[in-house]
Amino acid sequence: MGNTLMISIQEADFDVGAQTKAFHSDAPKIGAICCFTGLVRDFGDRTDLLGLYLEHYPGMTEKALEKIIEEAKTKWPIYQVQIIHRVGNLDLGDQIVFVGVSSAHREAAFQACEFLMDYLKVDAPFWKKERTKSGDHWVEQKASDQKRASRW
Amino acid sequence: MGNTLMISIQEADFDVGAQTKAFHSDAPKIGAICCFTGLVRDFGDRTDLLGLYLEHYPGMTEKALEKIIEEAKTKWPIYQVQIIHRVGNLDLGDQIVFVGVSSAHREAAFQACEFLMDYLKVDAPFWKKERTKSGDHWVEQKASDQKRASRW
Amino acid sequence: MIIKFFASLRERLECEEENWQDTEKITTVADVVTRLQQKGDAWAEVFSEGKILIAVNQEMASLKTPVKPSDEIAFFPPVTGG
Amino acid sequence: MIIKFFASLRERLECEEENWQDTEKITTVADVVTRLQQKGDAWAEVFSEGKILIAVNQEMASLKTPVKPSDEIAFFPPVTGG
Repeated sequence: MGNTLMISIQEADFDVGAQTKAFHSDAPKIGAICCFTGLVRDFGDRTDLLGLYLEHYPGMTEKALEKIIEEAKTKWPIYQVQIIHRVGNLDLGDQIVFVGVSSAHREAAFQACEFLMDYLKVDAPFWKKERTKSGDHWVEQKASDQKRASRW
Repeated sequence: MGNTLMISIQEADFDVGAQTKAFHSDAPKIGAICCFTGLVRDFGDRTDLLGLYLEHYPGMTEKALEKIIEEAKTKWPIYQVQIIHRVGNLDLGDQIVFVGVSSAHREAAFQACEFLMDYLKVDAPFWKKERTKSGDHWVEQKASDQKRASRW
Repeated sequence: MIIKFFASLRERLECEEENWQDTEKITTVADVVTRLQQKGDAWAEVFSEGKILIAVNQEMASLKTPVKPSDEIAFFPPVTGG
Repeated sequence: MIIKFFASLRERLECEEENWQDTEKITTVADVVTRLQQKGDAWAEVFSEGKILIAVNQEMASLKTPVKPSDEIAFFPPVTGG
């Protein structure tokens, strides 16, 4: 089983196509690639959202993500893992996060990818601030995110 | 809720980056894109595999996939669905299938994408023939695929 | 009435498609199968094995499904795409 | 000893980082919090509210976690990335 992992915390945007192609270096051992992309979304009940500001804890973020990836690797037979998380100012519709996983099997790729996203949301030190027309405010953690992570 | 769906049965390869970008037309309503790519994999116990030949039932394939997508739309709040399935001769490492789903929420995108792959495997009329050094033979359906589909 | 065969069935029967004009006594898929089984040993063998899926007008069907002269009936093994 | 604050804590305390030379009586995270609470009303208020996460040397920690003079201690609200 390969051990390749790529973690990048960056202000720049990312290219899902290029990320996906990187997984192909393990072909034909891999049969499945599952990729998740998160975007800055407007909320039904909030029409004044302009975008987000993303802060993180440099150093700890990378360690926390490595730990989550190691945990995923003990649970599923996966090859490569790629995590990209953007920080700084993001606008509506911008890409925020990319999590990609390759495996021989589709079940492992799907499960590990969803697990990584769930744990990233509760264990990695990122904080979102909503920028709105009427001012900025920090986003509160959702109980549903804690619940989703605890099911694994 | 949007209703866009794209189904393509084709011999040509596809570009995951271009497919993913198509989802962005719904931004900023969408917050999550989950994409699955299947590749032609060599099996641990079969070192003589050269590739696959994929046959399908033109007309029925499209109908079967539309039906699976409609089913997914009744289960989860999803926007766009894209399914691409290649047919004809494929080599080791080639992309076979792409299933992408966008939604406001990550849970819906993940679940619907995995559901679509599970049902595609048991309900869509595709047949794989393995091309090996010692001859060709049709692949048998796996009981595990039936089981995975029946859990939804 | 169009009868189609796919994948391993197509190869074993050496037949991709039949087009029947005389369908007077055929009212269900079971009648179609009965006539196909009479076409020779390979046909009798294939249709006695089970594990054959049926579609009528490109929708999954069963032996009991009614058929009309204008229908398209297909026989194929369990699917293996994805 | 480096003390870091992130996100809403950083803004409410108007402080990003402290660097303490005198850490003689500090042996656990709880001792760090006690000293921070004495820095003024805003500090006392923030650290009485709960819902604060702690990291020691970039690993999640608790009030009981032992600390050394060379450690980096961080305080921040529940995370909201992804």
